[in-house]
Amino acid sequence: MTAIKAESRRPADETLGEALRSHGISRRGFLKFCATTASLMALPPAMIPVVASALEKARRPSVIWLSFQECTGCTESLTRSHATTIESLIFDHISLDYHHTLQAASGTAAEAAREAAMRDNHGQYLLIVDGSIPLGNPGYSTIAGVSNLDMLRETAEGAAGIIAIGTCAAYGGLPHAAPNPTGAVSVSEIITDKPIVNVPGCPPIPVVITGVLTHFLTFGTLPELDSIGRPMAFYGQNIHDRCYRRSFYDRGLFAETFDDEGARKGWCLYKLGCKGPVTYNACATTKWNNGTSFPIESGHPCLGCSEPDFWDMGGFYRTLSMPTGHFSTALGYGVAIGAAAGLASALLGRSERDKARSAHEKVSVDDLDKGGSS
Amino acid sequence: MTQPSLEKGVNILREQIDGPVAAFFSSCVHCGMCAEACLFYTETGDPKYTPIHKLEPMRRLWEREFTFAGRIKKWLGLAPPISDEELEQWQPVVYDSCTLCGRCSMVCPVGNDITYMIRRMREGMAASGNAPQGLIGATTRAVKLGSPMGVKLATLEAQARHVKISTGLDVPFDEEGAEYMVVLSSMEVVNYPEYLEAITRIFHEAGKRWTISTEAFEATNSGIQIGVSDIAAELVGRIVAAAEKLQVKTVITPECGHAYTALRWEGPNLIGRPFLFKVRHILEVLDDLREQGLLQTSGMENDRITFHDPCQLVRRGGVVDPPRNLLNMVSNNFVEMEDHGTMNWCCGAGGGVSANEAADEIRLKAFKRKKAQLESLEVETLVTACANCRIQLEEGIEENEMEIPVVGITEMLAAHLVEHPSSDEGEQP
Amino acid sequence: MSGAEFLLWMRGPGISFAALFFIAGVVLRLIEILMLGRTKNLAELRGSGSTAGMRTIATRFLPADANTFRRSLPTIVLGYLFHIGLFVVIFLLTPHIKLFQSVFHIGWPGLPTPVVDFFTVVALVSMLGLLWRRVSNRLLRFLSTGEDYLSWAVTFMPLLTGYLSYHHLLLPYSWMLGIHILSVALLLVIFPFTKLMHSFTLFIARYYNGAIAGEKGVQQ
Amino acid sequence: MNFTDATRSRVEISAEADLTHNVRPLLHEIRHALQQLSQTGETHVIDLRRIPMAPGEEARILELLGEGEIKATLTVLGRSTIIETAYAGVWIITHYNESDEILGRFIEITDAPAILKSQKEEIALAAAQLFKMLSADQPTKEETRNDSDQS
Repeated sequence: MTAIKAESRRPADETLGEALRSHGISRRGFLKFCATTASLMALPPAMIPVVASALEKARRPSVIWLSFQECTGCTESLTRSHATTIESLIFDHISLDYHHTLQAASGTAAEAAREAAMRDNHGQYLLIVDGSIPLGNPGYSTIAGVSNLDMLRETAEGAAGIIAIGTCAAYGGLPHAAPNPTGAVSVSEIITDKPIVNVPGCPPIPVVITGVLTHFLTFGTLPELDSIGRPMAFYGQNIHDRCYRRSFYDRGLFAETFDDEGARKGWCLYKLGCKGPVTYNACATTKWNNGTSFPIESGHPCLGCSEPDFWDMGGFYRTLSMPTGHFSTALGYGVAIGAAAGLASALLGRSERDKARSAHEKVSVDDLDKGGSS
Repeated sequence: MTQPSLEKGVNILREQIDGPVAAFFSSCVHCGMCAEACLFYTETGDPKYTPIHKLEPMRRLWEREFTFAGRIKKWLGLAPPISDEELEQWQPVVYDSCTLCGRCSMVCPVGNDITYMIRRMREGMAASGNAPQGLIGATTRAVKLGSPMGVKLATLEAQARHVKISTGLDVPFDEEGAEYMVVLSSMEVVNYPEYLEAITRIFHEAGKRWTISTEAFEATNSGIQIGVSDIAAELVGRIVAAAEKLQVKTVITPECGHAYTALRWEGPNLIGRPFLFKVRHILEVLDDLREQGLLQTSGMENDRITFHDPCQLVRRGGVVDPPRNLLNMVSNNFVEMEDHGTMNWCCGAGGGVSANEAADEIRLKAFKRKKAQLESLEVETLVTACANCRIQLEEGIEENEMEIPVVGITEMLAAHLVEHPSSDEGEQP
Repeated sequence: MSGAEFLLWMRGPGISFAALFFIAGVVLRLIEILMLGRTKNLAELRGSGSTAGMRTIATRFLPADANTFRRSLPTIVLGYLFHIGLFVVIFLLTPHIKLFQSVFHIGWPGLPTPVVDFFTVVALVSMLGLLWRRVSNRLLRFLSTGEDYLSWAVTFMPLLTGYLSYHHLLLPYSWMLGIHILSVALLLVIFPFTKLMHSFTLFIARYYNGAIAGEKGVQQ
Repeated sequence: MNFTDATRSRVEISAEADLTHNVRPLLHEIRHALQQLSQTGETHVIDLRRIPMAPGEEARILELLGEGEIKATLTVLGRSTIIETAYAGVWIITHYNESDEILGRFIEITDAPAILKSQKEEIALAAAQLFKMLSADQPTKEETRNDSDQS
């Protein structure tokens, strides 16, 4: 676990436990809160008591949310998140000091709020970023006349940690897709000296966003990450491995088109381009829309949206094992090159042999003995 | 007169590379199964006798000069040329321990005809002066004296007189328009004259006109064994000239394996044109006579007998059924060896090995395979159809203190021949 | 470079380049061999060479006889297991079939994945057995060259990495799958210029051998 | 169970519906936990959100476990239901939010779920409050609120 302490308490701040009690939440209510929160963070139920004692002591952090080259889908995903009671308790408890889509203030006042938060909580605030950062030309995306790059650098400087929400912030996402006209890059390509948690997805599952925030709030640390900066708790498992259609894959039963018998019977979508085997996300377990379903359950192959470069994975509907690019053309060239080179080589060989045959000196019995016959 | 040279050898080796050779070298995966099929490996356990390994210098030449990657290797200095020392070093495995028996070619899982390549490899070996002395001597005698053993016409004429004395029948020489022209191996003339008497009687009974050419009675072809096509062609040419001069329909090769290969299969390719006559092995002719009812026998051998398949006749020649048909005519106790027919084990002396003193030791070692085969069968008589095999078998049997007589099929048949009264002597030898 | 980028590069330019190299090499080699030709046999033939050649292509899939089988038992048994395993894995795993389909536009049904998985293990274990024989058996050690070990390694790696990626072992799937494709690319590049080429040339070799024998009336 | 019911009508449930085979292993896990509970008294909790369910599977599990004698509703931060299944010691606890959407569902293997019991801190508080009421000798109605939730 990345050990950064979110000691963002202002002296007068109360802990989360105190806050809940002052809201008139009973002890049973607190237990319910802890159980659902642990579940939200994808922690095993055995961790509920640990969560309870941590939540009891959790302090109110300051949060700054920056949005760059993005579509607001991530924010939409979060604000449409279903578990309003619990989330609101948590979000009530954080101090969202800057979020230019959600905040009422605008213009100079908004920027002033950001600067104030940065100044007051220097070294302690949490920075959330959605959207990628254009490096091609600073003018491609600016906020209050400040380029995304400058704003990120400036705001990251005093942050305790950064959460990159959505595939754009985490890996460049759609703006980064070939040919990447804006020179879009991820947060981690610019900021290298701060702990960064990537919460990719297009958008990320809402409870995954809140789960990560809750983790930070609860334990004051960033969760354990995988090799590309994603929390193991949510991105530790492979979609394909956890897919309820996996047994069809193993039995070799595939939907070949979107309206064939296999599709109707809910067979594996591998051949339709499912990126489940290379995708790590919580979709198969957490699901979407209040746990109703997830794309594969709805009959659509996984796009792999939580993976870097998923836009460029050779096509959403192209089977994972199929080569991308100009494979068949390459084979065509191969045949042509091989035929030409083969012909040249063969003719060379034949001419050597022909030369040898025309230079053939008849061998007689007198020509056999090395040592003797002079 | 020129000297053999590496340059000449390599040049001739280059001439030998063709599609099959390239396909065979490309396909070898070094699985070692050819070794398990080669009696020189099985009887010595020495991996250097692995058939495909015997071709290493030729493989290197092919790779260097006939493959794209090999040319690059050569250009980078990674594929050194063949040296005379290397060829000299390879002489024992290419000549002494290969009888061209072709058993390896039968088992190779990728289908390599290794024997086909060794035959070709010997062309380069001989032209570079790396053929064994014994074979050079035999070849020289074949070309200069007309027989590798130095047998002259006078000897044959003497044998013909013996036949006349014992059977009252004439051995016809130089008869134009005869149906058959018989050629003989020197060994038959010197060591096994029974053969000449047997065919004289059989053809007489069958009422066939046959003849022997005084200009070309020698069937063996050392050129094939040493691997000099120029010489082989010259030797074949003598028979072709005689047969065409006498206008015979068929030339009959004797109980000799490689003579059959030389005349029947290599012959037309050596002289560069199809023959105007047919070439048949004596067993094929006898089997035809049997079918036509022109070969009648009486009585049966009761001895437990088996047949040793001469490699060049059976595996490399395609004469598989005739010996069996003929043996079953005169034997009611004919048993097959465990590996027989096209999978038979060589006697150990073919392909020029018997003419090569350097191979004497290993030749007798290789016989152990045949010895084991014979012992497991417990036969009383061993029949074969190749004088060269027969000498090796007799020598091996004697060396190993076994007591099994070796006979040729033709003489065995003649012993049971039903002879009609027109002939005065009804007595059998 | 992330696993996804690596995988994407391998699926794209990486494998395409390897395939180009492979197909060019194979065509080159086949032309080189076939253009050398075989001189017409002038002897009076006893049978059709081409019929016998085609026949031998088929018959050489089996050992010549029971004794040949017995004499080379480990080589033959391990060889069969390895080749059957390899065949099943290459041609009957659905993702692989989709790959062929993308090139040749024809597909065929695949086997259930656990079955293919089993054959992968069969192929891997028999390959280890073959390697063990190659180093421990006096004859095979004598015959073996660096090329034999190289060919072994480049054949073994795709099987191993395929197995590892299917079971999500060692590395994240994208990386492992990328490495799997890389190992295949390596195999493809090396293939035409090593004994691996036997997978194509053995048909030519068997044909020639069968034809040479068949013209003489020897059936194999 | 509103969403699982909806799922059932949307996706055709064939004979292959429990393909992920979560039903059987889960029931086994419950059986083991019950054994453990009866032998050592050790309790166990299963978070159903952490298991990838095929359509209809969760409903199937609930259906198989059935309903027992106790069914309690807790009203705090939205509704929560605490149901003992037909198998004694196996409880299903479902937390809803104020919009009656499911927040989480747990299977607890225990003699009584902790959330059902009166809480220690609040028992002490209740005693103090009751004492305060009696000493003031002025009865009020508010204090019993926390204990009146069971139905």
